[in-house]
This record gives sequence, structure tokens and C-alpha cells, in this order.
Amino acid sequence: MPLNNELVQRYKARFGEAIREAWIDRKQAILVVAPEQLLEIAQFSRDDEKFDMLSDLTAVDWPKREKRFDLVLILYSFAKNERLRLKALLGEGEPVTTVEGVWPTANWLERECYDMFGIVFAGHSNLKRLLLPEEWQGFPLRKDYDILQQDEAWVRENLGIESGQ
Amino acid sequence: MPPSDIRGSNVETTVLGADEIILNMGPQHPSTHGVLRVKLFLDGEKVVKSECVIGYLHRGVEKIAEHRSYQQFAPYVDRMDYVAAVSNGLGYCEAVEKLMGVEAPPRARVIRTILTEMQRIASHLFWLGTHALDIGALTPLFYCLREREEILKIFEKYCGARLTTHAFRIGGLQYEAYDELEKDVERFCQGFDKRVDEYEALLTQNRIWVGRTKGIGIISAADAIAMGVTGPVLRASGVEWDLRKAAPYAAYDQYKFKIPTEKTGDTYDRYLVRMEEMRQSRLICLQAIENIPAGPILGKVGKVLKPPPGEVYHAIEAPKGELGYYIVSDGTTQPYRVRIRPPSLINLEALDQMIRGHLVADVVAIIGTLDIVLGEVDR
Amino acid sequence: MNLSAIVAAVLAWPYLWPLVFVLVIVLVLPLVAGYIVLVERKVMADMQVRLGPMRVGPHGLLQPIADAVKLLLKEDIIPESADKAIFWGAPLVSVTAAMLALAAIPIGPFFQIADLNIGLLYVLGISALGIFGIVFGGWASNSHYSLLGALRSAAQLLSYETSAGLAIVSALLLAGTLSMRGIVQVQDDEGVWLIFAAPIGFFIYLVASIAETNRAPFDMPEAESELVAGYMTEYSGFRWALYFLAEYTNMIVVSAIATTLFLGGWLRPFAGTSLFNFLDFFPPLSLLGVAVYCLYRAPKQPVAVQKMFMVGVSGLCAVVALILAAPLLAPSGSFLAGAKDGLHGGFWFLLKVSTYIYVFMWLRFTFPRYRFDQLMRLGWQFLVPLSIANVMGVAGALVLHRQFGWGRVPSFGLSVIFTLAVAAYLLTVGENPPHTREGKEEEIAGNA
Amino acid sequence: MLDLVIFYFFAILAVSSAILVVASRNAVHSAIFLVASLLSTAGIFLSLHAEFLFVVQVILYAGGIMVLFVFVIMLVNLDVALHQVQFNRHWLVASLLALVLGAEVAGALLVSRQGLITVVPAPAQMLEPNTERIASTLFRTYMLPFEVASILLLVAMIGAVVMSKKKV
Repeated sequence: MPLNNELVQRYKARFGEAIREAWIDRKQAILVVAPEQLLEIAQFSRDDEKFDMLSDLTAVDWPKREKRFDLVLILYSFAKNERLRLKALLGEGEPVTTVEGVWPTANWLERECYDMFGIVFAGHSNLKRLLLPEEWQGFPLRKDYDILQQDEAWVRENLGIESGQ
Repeated sequence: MPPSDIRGSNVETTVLGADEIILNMGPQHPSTHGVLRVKLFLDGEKVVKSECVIGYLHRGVEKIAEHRSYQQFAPYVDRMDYVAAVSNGLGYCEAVEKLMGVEAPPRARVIRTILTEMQRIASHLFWLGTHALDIGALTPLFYCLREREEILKIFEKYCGARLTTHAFRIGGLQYEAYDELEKDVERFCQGFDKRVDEYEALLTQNRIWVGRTKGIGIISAADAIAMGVTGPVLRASGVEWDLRKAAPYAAYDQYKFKIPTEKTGDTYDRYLVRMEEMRQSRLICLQAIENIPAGPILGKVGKVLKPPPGEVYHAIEAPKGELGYYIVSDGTTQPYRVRIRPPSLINLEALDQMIRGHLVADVVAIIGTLDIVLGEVDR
Repeated sequence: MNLSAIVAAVLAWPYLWPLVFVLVIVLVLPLVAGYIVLVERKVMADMQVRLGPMRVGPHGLLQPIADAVKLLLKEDIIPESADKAIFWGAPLVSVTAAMLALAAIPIGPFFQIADLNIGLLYVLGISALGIFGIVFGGWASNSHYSLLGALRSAAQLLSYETSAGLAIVSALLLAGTLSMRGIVQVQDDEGVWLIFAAPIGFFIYLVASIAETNRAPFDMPEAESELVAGYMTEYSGFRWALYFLAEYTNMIVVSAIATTLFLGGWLRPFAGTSLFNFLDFFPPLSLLGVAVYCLYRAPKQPVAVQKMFMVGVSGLCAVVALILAAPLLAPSGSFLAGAKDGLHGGFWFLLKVSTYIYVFMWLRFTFPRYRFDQLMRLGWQFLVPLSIANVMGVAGALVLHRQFGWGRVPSFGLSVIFTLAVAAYLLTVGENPPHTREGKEEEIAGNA
Repeated sequence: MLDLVIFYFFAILAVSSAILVVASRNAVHSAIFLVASLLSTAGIFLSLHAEFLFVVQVILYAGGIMVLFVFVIMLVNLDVALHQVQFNRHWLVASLLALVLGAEVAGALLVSRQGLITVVPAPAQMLEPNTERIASTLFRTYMLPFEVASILLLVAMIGAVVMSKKKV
């Protein structure tokens, strides 16, 4: 269900074409924004719209789409007691500017995104894998990564066993 | 024996001109509460900066979710924060319910509330015991486990499991409450007030306890919000925010309770906040058992769950903070993507900021006060 | 030469009784230390709503023996890179120092190995040598945990010895002698224990002695959340047990010093007042009580061996009770009646020492642990000034009492009030603010 | 007889460990031998009925100063000494000097054999309460010099504290 309330108006007034779409799903507002302008929009969301907490930052993989990743930012505003979801569509290998400077908590969340999906955040201060070993090959939460798949070479080398399965 | 490693805190290290020492805490260490590894960069005994190395317990829960049906995945969430499994289950069930557009019947919601609040008490008790043990108080642990045992017994009677309960089902409850549930909860709550007083008598006014916790690991409200810290840690910094009030779920809108807050956001304040939260949870339980509505316990959900395509983010106030589930459905019986927002992970991210400038002995206290569960951090 | 002459010669030999006492102490002490550990575990369990050791013997009564056997049979591991000779010898130093200190302590008016005229100084000096066992053991292990633990331990011992010494000085001022026996004698003559004349001195000594024995809340050297087991980290088996023995012997030594100095040594409460003579019946009756209780519990034991063991314990208690009762029942003037002081003195002394050790345990299970810098600050910025003030207060009270003829109560009351005022000042004004982070902003800015 | 045995026992212990202090390569071993030497000296004091001196020796030298010594030795890396030549080229001069000194002592002993024994041992009962005697000598007869000396020590101590502090 498309959404066109005051909040979306304000975003559109400020960023125009960069706000690609806005809709509401199960009473939750979703804005699809242009990835190149993500940093400015994040800044605006925090300072002007008072979305001062980044609840979560994650991604969804849609391998059949042209731009396969949804980068999802779930924002929360203490002042308004409201949530807003920002989405940016990214192609494989397409870098996106980090929002670490806006919400410091994005540091680890972006690392996890990089870890699991291989999304590169340009300008990130410490873009290493968060949960998996640093030398691990492959990005497990991509849809084309089989659930039984592992970095066999890493497992053999570091755990001294033939396979983790 | 290299001399640079062996200095007491009272020696001025800069005079000796020694370099930074890197101290490795964990992953096998009694006070990191699991397999957490913290690399500490020390100047003498003072922490200059730190780096957390996590993932030792990573099991790929989010990946597993994509290969299970909605119901099949429910038991997996119990294994994340295994100290508060009931809360995990509640968050997941409600998120899926929201995705499907169904609601649990009132009776189920009240019983969910009771069990979740009991779980909050149990989780805080476990935290208190281990935190006190880290700081060197041996005895509170046993008192806390004694009370926690009572709660686990109630869980066991209700659903047969003590730790990884899997107590709820999508759409309501699997089991009808057993006959004496109200009585058991009431008996526990009646005695529990005095027990909390007992713990407070042991610790709150204790000079050593105050000395070890006051002014340690301060995080200001602004910093806490910027770092996304939630739960008791945020409230101790003075932000009166609790999802039970801000976005009521289950049956919380029916009950009166306070959101305890403190001002400075140090370890002592976090302790006070959690103690008060236990009292408030007890009050919620007492209110809830007074009037458990009759009726069905399972809403109108089919055997096969096929939520319409779309997505939903649902967060609850878990004992550790905001526990969020972001679920994307593509209209099939398996979720397309389940993202779990683990409060422990994001609270742990603030650790570096909190321990800078403190002594190594304080790191132990600060890790304890964050109340992290590594199962949830690593998922 | 006939038999009686030999016996007479042996009895006349001046070193006979000291040698017997030495043997008794050396043989009995490990057992006593083992049972203190058991009692500690039982007390801890009681305070923590548990049962404690229950498996070996009835109520775990044989646990210490099982532990000792286990430790003796364990492999004595010496780390490859350790300094072998020192690693070997260090625990011995600790134990020897702790045991030597017991030589000058009077357990009852007769049971004392040597009544030195500098007894107290001797005890302090010798027990201070125990530091070497700790420091050398920590160094010889060639491990960071051990060395850090040893250094912390030694620093803590040295720091708290200062205030302990000053607290003892306040008692010495009152007693006017360094002989341990003399100090008890003074308390007997004056009819009052020194704790009532210098309560704050006793308090300071209590705190300092806990710190000196490295026990919680001052158990920094072995804060297991930081330093594993401190200087004992690399030790195992019997050598580890020796350190353990030294630790518990030290506990006994400091308790014995406190008992002798402040709690009237072997004296019965109200020793000089004949109105309270009925207290003489307390020692045999209490032990008889224990015996009856054991007998009552015996049938409830599950196994026949345990039943017999319980009966045995009961019988032992009854025999000791009988021995303690004998002087009271014997006609006055007889040899047995004369032995009353010796027997009952031992009882009272051990009772007081046990109480003191119980307080140690109680504190251990109640309090969290101090941080090392807090511990040092407490020692140097609170206890040392307070103990100096205490010495001044006691000296002033003595001047008021002896030179100006004031009564005991007003002069010593005044000194206590003075010292308390100093303590209040130190607590409110003198205490530093809690540990704060200095230069936090720059550091974060610098690292960002 | 017993006194003599005890004396020689302690004396041999003291001298041999004193030599080992200088001779051992490991600084911590040296420290241990120094402690042994100090303690044997204390033993000799005790055999002379100088209890107070004995206790002071144990508490101050062995228990206090030596512990600080050991502290410093353990904190500072002294492994360097292990690899150095222990006797350098001055050893000839040093041994010559030692010979001369030894000869002097031996000569003095031989020449003034009579003079050395003029000090008559005090009667046993005089020795008994010597702690009180030391106290009264220090605090009555030599009150002023004693206090002056203690103030001097205090000044030195404060000076050391101030100097070792980074910022005043």
C-alpha cells in the first residue's frame, strides 16, 4: 500500500528523486532510497527527523533481481516513538557509503552485513568479518550459498578435520 | 621474564617507557561469560582500547531459518539467549503472527505475559549471581539460583522443559496452563519481594560493592542511544524507554508498572535498575494472575503457515534489551529471510567505549554488567 | 641407675616439655588446618543454602583426610623452565615461617613452647619471613600469573603489616610487656580484656590480619577472575598443599595473636569475678552437648561404618568433656584441681581462636572483592593514619589514667571518641573520589 | 659447648652465604643468600642473648629491606648478568688487596691477643631484660640524638617520595 504522509512529503521535498518509493506494509513505513544518497538521507533522518537510534541494519538477498541486495536500515525515534525502515537496492559488488558516522552502532552491523552478504561499505573504519573467521571464503547468507556449504579449505587447515559436516 | 609485563598499578609506566601491552582475555576465561575474547591494549593496567573477537558460537541461525518452515524454526530461537528462552520465543511468535495478520487470543496473551515476566526475573537473577561472583561476592549466586530454580520448576510444569522451553506456538499457546499455575506464580511472587530485599541488603549499601561499581563503565544517554544500546543498560543512563510501554505487546497494556531509570549510567546504576525491574516484573505477574481470561489458547491459524508476501519488524523488550525479528515472507511456508536483532550483540559493541581508561579488574565488572549471552551474540 | 631415676632425669630435662609441644604442634597442625578447610566449606555451604561435603564420612567428616591422601598421591609437577631448587624450597619457607611463629604463642598458661621476653616481636618477625616463600615461589615458577600474584601478595603483606604493627603497639602500650604470657597476665591482673581499652586497635588488627593472610575481601593475589591462583598457579600436589597449610597456619597465628593481645588469651570471660565462676562448667558441658548430639545423630546414618564413626566422635567428645570436668569435680588442692587452668585455658583459647577464624570466614562469604588500588588506598590512606591516631589516643588515655588519676572509663572512652572522630574525618574528607577515568575524551579522540 | 657449636654453625653459614652472594650469577639467588646471611647473623645475636637485636635484624633487614630488594630484582631484568664475565681484569688487584687486608686482620689478632679479650662477657642476669635497657638508653639518655636521627630519616624518606613522583 503506497504511503504518502507528511513524513514522506518531507523526505521527498528534501531529496526529490532519491526517494524512489514509499509504502506501508503491516502498518510499518518503508522508504526505498537511492544508495548513493544514503548517507545524506541517514544524516537527515537523524538530525531533522529525530530518528536517533539505528535499531538494526541488515540485508536481504534477491538473486534473481538485477540489483540483488536490499540493504535495510531500521530506525527508531525516541521523540516520536516511531519506526522507519530505509531500503537501498544494491547490485553485487556495488559499494555503499557507510553510515557509521551517523550511528556508531552501524560499525558492527555493517561488518556483519559484509560478513554474511559481502556488501562493501565504503569508508568503514574496520571492515572485517565479525562472526566468521577472517580468512573465510564465501558469504553464507546469500541465497546461492547452500546450507551445507562450508569453506572446506579453512576447516581442514584450522580445525584439522576433513569436513565440518 | 620481560619486565614490561609485570608492573603493578602504582608504578608510573610512562616513566619506564614501556610499550603498549596486549592482553588477551578469553575465549577461555572464567569471567567472560562464555566464549568471548577481548583483546585489551593496556598502558600499565589501564585499558587504552579494546577489540572484541566474537563468533565462536556462531551456528548460522539466520541461515537455518530460511530452510525451515515457520513452526519448525520456533525451537531454534530458544537456543540464542538460552538464559531467557521464553522471551525469544515470544518475540518470534508475535513477529510471525504480525506477518500473518492474526492475533493470539486474550487468554494466551496473558499467560504469555506471565511466563515472559517470570523469565525476565530468572534472567536477571542469573545475571545478578554471576555479576556478583565476578566481583568476588560468592554467596549471592547461590541465593539467586535458588529462586531461579523455583521459576524453572514452574516452566517445567508448564511445558516440560526448563531451559530451552519452546513454550509458545505461533498463534497462541501449545499447552493449556496447568491447574496450579496461578498458585505457583503467586507463591513465588509472595516470597520473592523479601528475597530481593535480601540481595539488596547484601550488596546495595556494601562499601566494597559500591566502590567496585560506582563510576565504573559510565555510558551517557547520548552515547548509549548512538551505540544503539537498549534495555536496562540504556535505562540506567537515564532514558526512560521500555518497549513494553512504548509499543505494548502481549498483554502489557493491561498492567500498571514503572520503568525504573537511573542517571549516571555506571555499573552501579545498571545494578539498581535491574533490581527494580525484578520487583516490577513481580508486580506484573501478580496483576496478571488475578484475572486470566477464559477462552481458547490458540488463534485461527492453520496447520500450514503461509503468510502473504511482505515483511515485518517486530521487537519486544527482552531481559537484555530490544529483541527484534525482521521477517521477510515470499508467500511460501518457509521464511525468505529472518533477521534477528540481538540485544546482547549491540550492547556488547558499547563495551569498548565503556572500558577505556579503566583497569583490567574493572573490565570483568563491565562485561558482567552488560549481561551478555554469547549464544545470542553469535547466533 | 634404676628406672625411676631415669624418669626423674628426663622429667627434669628443661627441653622436655617444649619438645613435646613442638611434636604436638607439628603433628596436629596439618590435621587442624585440614579440618579448618572442612569447617570453612561447611560454613560456606550453610550460608549459601547448600550442604557442602557430605560424601566422605558422616557429614563429610573424613573429607580432609581424603583430600590429604589425594594431594600426597598427586604428581608433583615442576615446570620445565622453573628455577628448580627455589621452586622446591619456597613452600617450605612459607610453612616453616608460619609454624615457627607458633612457638611463642601460649595456648593456655602451660602449653607454650618458649616464653620469650620479646615474644610478640618474634612472632611478627618470623611470620613476616613467610613473604619470601610467596615471592620466591612466584618468581621461580617463571609464569606471569605467578609473579604478578606474588608481587601483589608481597606488596599487600608489607602494606598491611604497617597498620597491624601499629594496632599491636596500642595493645603493647597498655600491657607494658612484649612477652605473650605477660600480656595475658596483665589482662588477668587488670580484670579487663584489652579489646575494651582499645576497641579500635582491635578493629584495625582484624582488618589488617585478614589482608595479611590474603583472604577475601582482600584475596587479590588469587583473584581467580584476574590472576588464576596467584603465586600458587604452577604448584600442584603436595607442594601446593604446603602453601595451603601455610595459609591456614598463618590464619591460626594471626588469630592467636589477636586472642592473646585483645581477647584475654586463655582467660575465661570474667576470670577475676567469682560471681561468674559457673562459667567454669561451660567447657565440659558444651562438649558433652556435642557428644550427646552425635550419639543422637548416629542411628540416622545410612551405613554401619558411619554409625560407628559417629559413636566414635561422640565418645571422643565425651572423653574430652570428662577431662575438662575432672578438675572441677576433684577435691580442691589435689593435682587435678591444679590442672584446671591449663586444661580450661586451652579450651578458652581455642574457642576464641575459632571464633576469630569464623569471623574471617563470615566476612569472606559476605563481601565482594576489593580492587588492588582500592585495597592499597584503604591500607595506606585509611588504616595507617587511623592506627597512628589510635596509638596517640591510647597513649593519651594512659597519661590521663596514670598521671592525672582519671577513671578508666572516661579516659579510654575519650580516646575511643578521639579515634572515631579521626576515622569519621578520614572517611568523609580524606577519601578520594571513586576511581574516575582520566583523560577519557582525548584518548577516544586520539584513537578514533 | 652448645653455645660454641651454635656459634660456629651460624658463623660458617653467614660467611659462606656471604661469599655466595657475590659469587652467584643469578641476582635472585644472590638475594636468597643475602637473606640467609642476614638470618645467620641474627642467629648469632640470639646466641649472645641480644634478643632485641635479633628481632630487629629479622624484622628490618630480612623482613623489610630484603623484601624490597627482591621486589626490585624481580621487576628489573637482570638476565644480562648471566652472560657477562664474572671476574674482570681487576681481579688481580682485588685479590692482592684482599690478601693485604687478611694479613692485617691476622696480624692484629696475633699481636693483640690479650687486648681482644679484655671485653668481659656480661653476667647472665644482666642480659635478661635488655629490651627495656635499650629503650631506656634510647629514650632517656640519648633522647635528643635519637629524635634528630629519626627526623633526618623522615626528611630523607619524604625526599625520596617527592623525587620519585612524576608530577608534584
